[in-house]
Amino acid sequence: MLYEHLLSFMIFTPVVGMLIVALLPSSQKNWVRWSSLLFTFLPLCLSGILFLNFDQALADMQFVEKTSWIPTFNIHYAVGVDGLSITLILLTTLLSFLCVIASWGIEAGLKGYFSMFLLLEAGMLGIFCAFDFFLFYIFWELMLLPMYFLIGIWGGPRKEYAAIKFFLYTLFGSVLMLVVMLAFYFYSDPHTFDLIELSKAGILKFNALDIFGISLSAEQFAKLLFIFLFIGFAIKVPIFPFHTWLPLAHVEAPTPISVILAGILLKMGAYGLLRISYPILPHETYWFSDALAVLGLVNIIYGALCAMAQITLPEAKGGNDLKKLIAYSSISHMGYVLLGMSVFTVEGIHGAVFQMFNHGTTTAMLFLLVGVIYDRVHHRKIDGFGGLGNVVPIYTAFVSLAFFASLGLPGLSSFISEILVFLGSFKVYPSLTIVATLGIILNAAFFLWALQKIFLGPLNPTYKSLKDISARELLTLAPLAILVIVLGVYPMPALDLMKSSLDHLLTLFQAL
Amino acid sequence: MLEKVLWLWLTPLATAIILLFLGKRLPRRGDWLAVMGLGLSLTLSLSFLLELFQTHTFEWREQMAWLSLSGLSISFGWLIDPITILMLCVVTTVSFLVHLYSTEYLKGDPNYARYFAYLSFFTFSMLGLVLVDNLLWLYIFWELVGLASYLLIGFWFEKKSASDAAKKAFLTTRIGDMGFFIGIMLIFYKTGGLLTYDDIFKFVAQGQFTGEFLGIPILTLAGILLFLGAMGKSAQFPLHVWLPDAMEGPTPVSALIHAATMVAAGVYMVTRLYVLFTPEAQLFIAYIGAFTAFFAATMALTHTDIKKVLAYSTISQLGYMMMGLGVGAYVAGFLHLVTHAAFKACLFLCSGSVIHATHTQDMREMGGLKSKMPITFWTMLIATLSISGIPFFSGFVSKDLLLAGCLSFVMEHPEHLLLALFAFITAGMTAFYMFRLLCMTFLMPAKNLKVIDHAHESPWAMTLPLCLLSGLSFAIFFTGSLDGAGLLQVFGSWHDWFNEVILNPAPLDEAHGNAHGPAMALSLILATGGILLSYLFYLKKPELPQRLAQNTQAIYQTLIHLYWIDELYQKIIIQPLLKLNTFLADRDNRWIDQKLVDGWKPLTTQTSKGSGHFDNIVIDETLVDGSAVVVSTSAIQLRKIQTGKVQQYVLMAIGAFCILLIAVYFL
Amino acid sequence: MAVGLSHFLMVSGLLFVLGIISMISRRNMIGVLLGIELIMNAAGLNFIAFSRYIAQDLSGHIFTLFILIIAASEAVVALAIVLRIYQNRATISVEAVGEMKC
Amino acid sequence: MPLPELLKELFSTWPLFQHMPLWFLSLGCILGLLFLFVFPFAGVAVYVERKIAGDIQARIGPNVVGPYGTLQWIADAIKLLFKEDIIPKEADKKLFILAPAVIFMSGSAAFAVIPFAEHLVLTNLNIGVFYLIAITSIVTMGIIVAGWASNNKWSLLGGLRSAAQIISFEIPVALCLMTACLVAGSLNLSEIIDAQATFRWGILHNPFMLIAAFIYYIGALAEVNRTPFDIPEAESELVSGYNTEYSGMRFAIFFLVEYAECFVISAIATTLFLGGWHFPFLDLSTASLALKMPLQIIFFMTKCIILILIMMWIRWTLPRYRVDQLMKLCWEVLVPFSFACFLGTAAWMVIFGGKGIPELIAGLLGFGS
Amino acid sequence: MKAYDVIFYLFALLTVLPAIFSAFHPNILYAALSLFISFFGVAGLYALLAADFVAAAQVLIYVGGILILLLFAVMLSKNIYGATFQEEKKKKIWPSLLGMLFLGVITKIAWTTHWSEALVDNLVQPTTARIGHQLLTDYLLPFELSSLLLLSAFIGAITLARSK
Repeated sequence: MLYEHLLSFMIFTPVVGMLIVALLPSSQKNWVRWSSLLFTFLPLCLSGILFLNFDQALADMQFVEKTSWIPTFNIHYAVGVDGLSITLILLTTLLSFLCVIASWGIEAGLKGYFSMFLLLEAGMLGIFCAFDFFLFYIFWELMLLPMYFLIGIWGGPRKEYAAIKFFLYTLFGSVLMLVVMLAFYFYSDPHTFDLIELSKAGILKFNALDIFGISLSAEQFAKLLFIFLFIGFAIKVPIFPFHTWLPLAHVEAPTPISVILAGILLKMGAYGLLRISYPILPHETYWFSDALAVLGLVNIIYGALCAMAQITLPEAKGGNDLKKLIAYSSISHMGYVLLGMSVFTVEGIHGAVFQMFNHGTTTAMLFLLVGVIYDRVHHRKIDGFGGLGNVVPIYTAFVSLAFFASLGLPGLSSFISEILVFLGSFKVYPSLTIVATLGIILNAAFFLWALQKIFLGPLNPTYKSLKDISARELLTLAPLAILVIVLGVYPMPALDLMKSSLDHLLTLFQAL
Repeated sequence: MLEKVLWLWLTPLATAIILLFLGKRLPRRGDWLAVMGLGLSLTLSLSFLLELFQTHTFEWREQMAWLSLSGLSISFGWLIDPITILMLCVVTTVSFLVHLYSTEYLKGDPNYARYFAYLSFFTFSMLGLVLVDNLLWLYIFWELVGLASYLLIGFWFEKKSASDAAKKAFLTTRIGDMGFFIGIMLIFYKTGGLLTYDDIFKFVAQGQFTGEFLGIPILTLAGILLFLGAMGKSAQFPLHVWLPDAMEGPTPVSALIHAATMVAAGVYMVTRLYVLFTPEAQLFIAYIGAFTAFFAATMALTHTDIKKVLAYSTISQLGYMMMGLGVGAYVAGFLHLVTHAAFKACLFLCSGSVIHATHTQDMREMGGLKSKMPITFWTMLIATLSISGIPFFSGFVSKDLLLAGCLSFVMEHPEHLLLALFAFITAGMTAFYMFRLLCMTFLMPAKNLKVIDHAHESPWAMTLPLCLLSGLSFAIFFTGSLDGAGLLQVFGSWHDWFNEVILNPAPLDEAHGNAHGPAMALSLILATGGILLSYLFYLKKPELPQRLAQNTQAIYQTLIHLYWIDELYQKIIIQPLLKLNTFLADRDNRWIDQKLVDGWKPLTTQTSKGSGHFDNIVIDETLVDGSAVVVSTSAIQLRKIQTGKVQQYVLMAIGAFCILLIAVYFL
Repeated sequence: MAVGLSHFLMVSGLLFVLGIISMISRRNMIGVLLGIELIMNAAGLNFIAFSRYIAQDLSGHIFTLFILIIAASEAVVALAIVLRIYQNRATISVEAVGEMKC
Repeated sequence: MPLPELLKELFSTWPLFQHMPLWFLSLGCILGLLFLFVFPFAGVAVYVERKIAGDIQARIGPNVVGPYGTLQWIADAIKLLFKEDIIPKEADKKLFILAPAVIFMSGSAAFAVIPFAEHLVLTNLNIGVFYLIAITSIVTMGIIVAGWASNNKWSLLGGLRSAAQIISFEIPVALCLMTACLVAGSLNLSEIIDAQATFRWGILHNPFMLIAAFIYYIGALAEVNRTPFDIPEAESELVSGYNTEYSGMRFAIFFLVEYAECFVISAIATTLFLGGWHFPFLDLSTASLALKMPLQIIFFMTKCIILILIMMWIRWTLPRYRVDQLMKLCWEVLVPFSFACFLGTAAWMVIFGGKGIPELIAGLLGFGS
Repeated sequence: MKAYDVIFYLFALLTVLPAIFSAFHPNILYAALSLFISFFGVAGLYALLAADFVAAAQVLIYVGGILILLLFAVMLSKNIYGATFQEEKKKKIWPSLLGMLFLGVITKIAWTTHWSEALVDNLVQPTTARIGHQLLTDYLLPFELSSLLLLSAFIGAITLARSK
């Protein structure tokens, strides 16, 4: 029972939790907190079971549950997990659990917050588990709604603007995705939404057609669909120039939500590309890969430069915000994912997927750490600190760890993924990769600079008696720190999980 | 064997971790732990050395799987051969002595335990760098060493200059590292996924490494790229700027990292990968090295900060080594690394001792310390003699060999005369500025009595390392004959051992032999000249330097401002970059976000406004509200029926029902 | 003329009409309720009669039972309302409670 | 076979009976039952009650008329019959007259289905139990109307109280009766008795039935307004409740119906819980009618009379409940318990396949069937 | 005229006459009490139509329950002391006319429609068990819903009637 429906249990436990939390009396704040914790801990345990029982040798979906849902349209409730998604599922459950701990201090609208949060977790898990396009789409939208409220209600000063921007952006993307979904359905024979079916050769056949008087050949139509799908996912990644919602949303969202945004939501775009565009439209993906690599490069460099500007740009011009810096660094780091994905080499794709996971852990740490300091001093101005190193040594240690992990220091997990991406992409785009390595320097530059501004140098006397990290905050950070170090030293536990599936994915492109 | 290596290697890591987490709770904050840990590593390294002496050859390797994907497997492996053993000894010896020295030097610092943790961590990384057998891991430890350097330079981070220096060090070396990394990728790509030294060497030896890029052979390109890493780490022009600033760190750190070990990593790397460097690449190395040597020496001439002078000297000496490697005299280059490690560490530690005593780094405030700090003076003198290349001291051995190599190379390729020119002038300048330092610190009459009064000799934990290191500055420990330097043959029965130590020593050809005599003579003359000149300038006629400076204001200012290189970098790299950042971020906000994305807003708002108007006027007000008006007027009439009396309703309902029934049944 | 369905229907129709008259013409709310009860009885009688004569099964019985149930609950609630109105206004005239008209 | 048909069959050879319509026979039976049984029974019961009251209160009781006062009840009846029939001036005359009639009607209608013996029943209704419940509830109507028509506030209050009480207690009583019907699997009283043949008495069927029997008895006491539930006619509070203004024959009818009702509830209890006319281990099914009927009548009446005597005993022993206590007892104790009994019995029927404890024991011991 | 017919007319009169009385008598109490008799008549008609269970239920619920409640309400909603139950006169002409019209229509329909009626005597058999069975099978949902209805009516009535 448990093993047969493991994924469903995992996806819907938070929903149950949401109902329970919603039914609790709102005056019992601790009940709400503890039950939310319980209902994020359960999926964590279930994902642990999943991890232990996952067969690394298999490339196909495992723990598959497939039942007919809307038979008229051949829609299934189909969930399963393979090497591509398992790391992200583990990341999701872990981060959700940690974020509940990090949300302990929230007082206003606690019940609503946690209900939304649990719904969000269900949506995220659903996205990573679903392999029916329709179900995927449902979860995609399901995740959107709580996120909108979480940013829009519990966010910072410009929360409404940020939330609406986030929502509209993503909705725009998902509308394009919807078009593609319908196209897949109607051009597949037999009509199906099943992603695995669709990826089989010969199922999907496009015809030439006219759209608004422009006649498209079948190939052009497929390319158009790819671009639609790409934009849908690119917004989530986010890929330049669809990235502008990100700094805003990250900055305005409350800490745990920034963590989820950066740690998991950004991965959905790349995941979607790998899950849907790659297997189903391999030719078009291959055709587009040059552009993808260039966009990856732009992301890397552009994100890093914009992040660095947060230190130089005065506050009045929208700079000087630590969270924004991290947000832009996320853009930069997602660029590595794109670069790795674009080359179809073993190293590249492993590096990309592993980078998704690593970015999840490191950026989560970063946002949590920003939250820690924000809770204490209620601002995030990079210039507003100074010399905290001796006042809050443990905090400093964690920030340093997170910063160094982000800038790709060897021995920490991001290094492995970045190096894999570079090794992979160098084979295909040597000169582009060389330019991309600039990103490493730029990353190092702004992270170290920020580190210096905040922790080094003479102590800002305002913060003479700043409290160091608390046990609860330590609890949220320590697991991530351990993951970052352990996977940095020995990455195989993570790479082994994804190996078979990614190799299988690559076979699609070997002929091209 | 593996156990031994692991003990040797991991003990510092273990002590680092223990000290980091528990340091504050251990007695004496755990410095003994670090020292003892290093002692263990030192003992083990020395045991390897002894074994090497006995067997004359040594080679041990071990590999284990680390990262394997389909078609890619990167292993982790150790390679121990004579070079490794020598490096291990250098690293552990200096590190041990520095640890010992630091127990006194850093006494009472609030972050004492953390300091030792960092130091041990550095040692661990450096040992790793030396031990590994593969390029990727070399890169990994390369970076970790950089991290340790960053942490240690910025150890006193409350000083803004220290944190600036740390950042600068990290970033500058990282620029070099990117070259290194690209080089690795190039090799990885060209060799089809090989990373282990041996595999790559084999691949190159088989001549499979082909291809050109912009007319340059790929191998050359790869060599130059790899050398870029060395340039960063070993502070070669133009990436040398970080090293003088790095003197902001505690002096023992400078001795360990920025004199003896980390900066020598570049030299080690070039030696280790010597096979990969094509003649063209070597020439590049030689030029960079020679120029750096000369260039740094000139800057050392005028500086008055005791540590900065030493730092420029280090850069200069490293340039020497690079030059040696570049001209083919890699034995000499590497030997110079070893000897330099000893005497430069000694010099730094001495300067540390002085700083510890006087609490200043400005030489102009010192003077007359000879009587106050005799041990420091004498050990420093020995080290200075050694660096100046005076016979019987270790520096003479290696430097002489280097110059000979250079000279023979120039004799063979006269078009590269510049190399020799740089090399020999630098030799003279080295002697001059080193003795200048010695004179200003110890011999000149005291200028600032306040500073001098409190000065006293340092405790044993500081002087013992000085003594040991100065002892190692004697030639005796390094003399083999190294080609009939007959004078030296009287020392030691350890004939030629150094030659054996180095992997496949290049046969000293005829030219080299021929060059040896002149080189030695020339360098001796230049060194003596330098010493005498400094004697003249600083002891005999102390007003001379002042006058000289005034007379050659342009040169003097250039030197004092270090050729305005920092300012130049600021102008041409950093400022534009920052401007670009700001511009981009601003545009990101104003153009992409507000124009490109939010720009859709007017369109949509106008459209929606239009449709809103339409909706409002045509549909809503006319159609919908119109029907509402119809309904409401009729309703006003009809509501009169609604009396609020239920019974009337029933009456009407039944009546209506009757009518309905009648209609259905009877009509 | 033998008694048949039509006779029962006539009885039921009479009951219904009387119920309607009672409902319309009474000023007392309880009187209105009495009328409603009469109407319900008429309906029940119809059901049983049809069930007996036409359907020949028990569905009519069951419907009548449900009518009884509905009548009971209606009476209970209606009387509670009446009592409450009486307590509040000291009258139970139907015409006294017309506030809900617009 | 109900009594009229039995009579017709028995006396089919008699010319008088041959052409007599069945309804005429039934009418005769009814009248016979009333005059030969109900009226005398009520009178005797009054005498017995007075005697018992005397015994309980350590006095002699009626002892003047006849030997040991045994003819007292006849004297009383004669007195009541000849007393002046007073109708209060302000009373609602029509209703004042109607009320006793209604009460009498429902009280006597209950006798229609009581099976005194196997064929000694006026009509063998399929829904006998249900009929009983329905018909006895009409008494309330009479009481209310009587209270109202008297135009006396005590009477009205008594009537209202009575109505409230009866309606309330109808629920546990009906539920307990349903419980018994559940066990027997029928609403027909004769069939219910058959189901309890010889030793399988309903009260012994399962523990819930035992409780149900007690609840029924208590509830029934309240329904007939007997002490300790005689609030509607509480003399000390309401003078005499709804019948204060009545006198003469009409008063006699109230009195009579009260005792008749006592008999009816005892008969119901006997029928549903105590095995009716059965006596343990005495199987009369094959005996001749002449032997069977007297014996069955004797068994049935004995059980009824014991129950009636218990009522009298209770009446003179226990004090009266207060109104709120009474309602509380009903809604908070009897109703939940009767529900529990109903569900418990249902569960028992499912679990033990409808077998009761006596049957189970018999099965274990290996006798009975 | 068969006994069946006689009984029918008897019960029909018993039903209709009190109903007329109830509809037109100005005294509400009399109206209620006459309704009592009318309900008995309906129960008799039910019995005549072989609906014994429903007949008993009719008596139990209407007479024993609803009517008594009505009487309660009548009594509780009048000033007990000295008030009359006489209503002010209200014109009953319109309702009566309407009623006559309606009755006419109904009569016309009842008599002119050709009912495919058939009186099957074998249906005269105990209905209780079958009703019970049907209630718990075919009509389970309405049955349960009706219990819900009763419960809510119960609670609603208590809430409404309880004095604040």
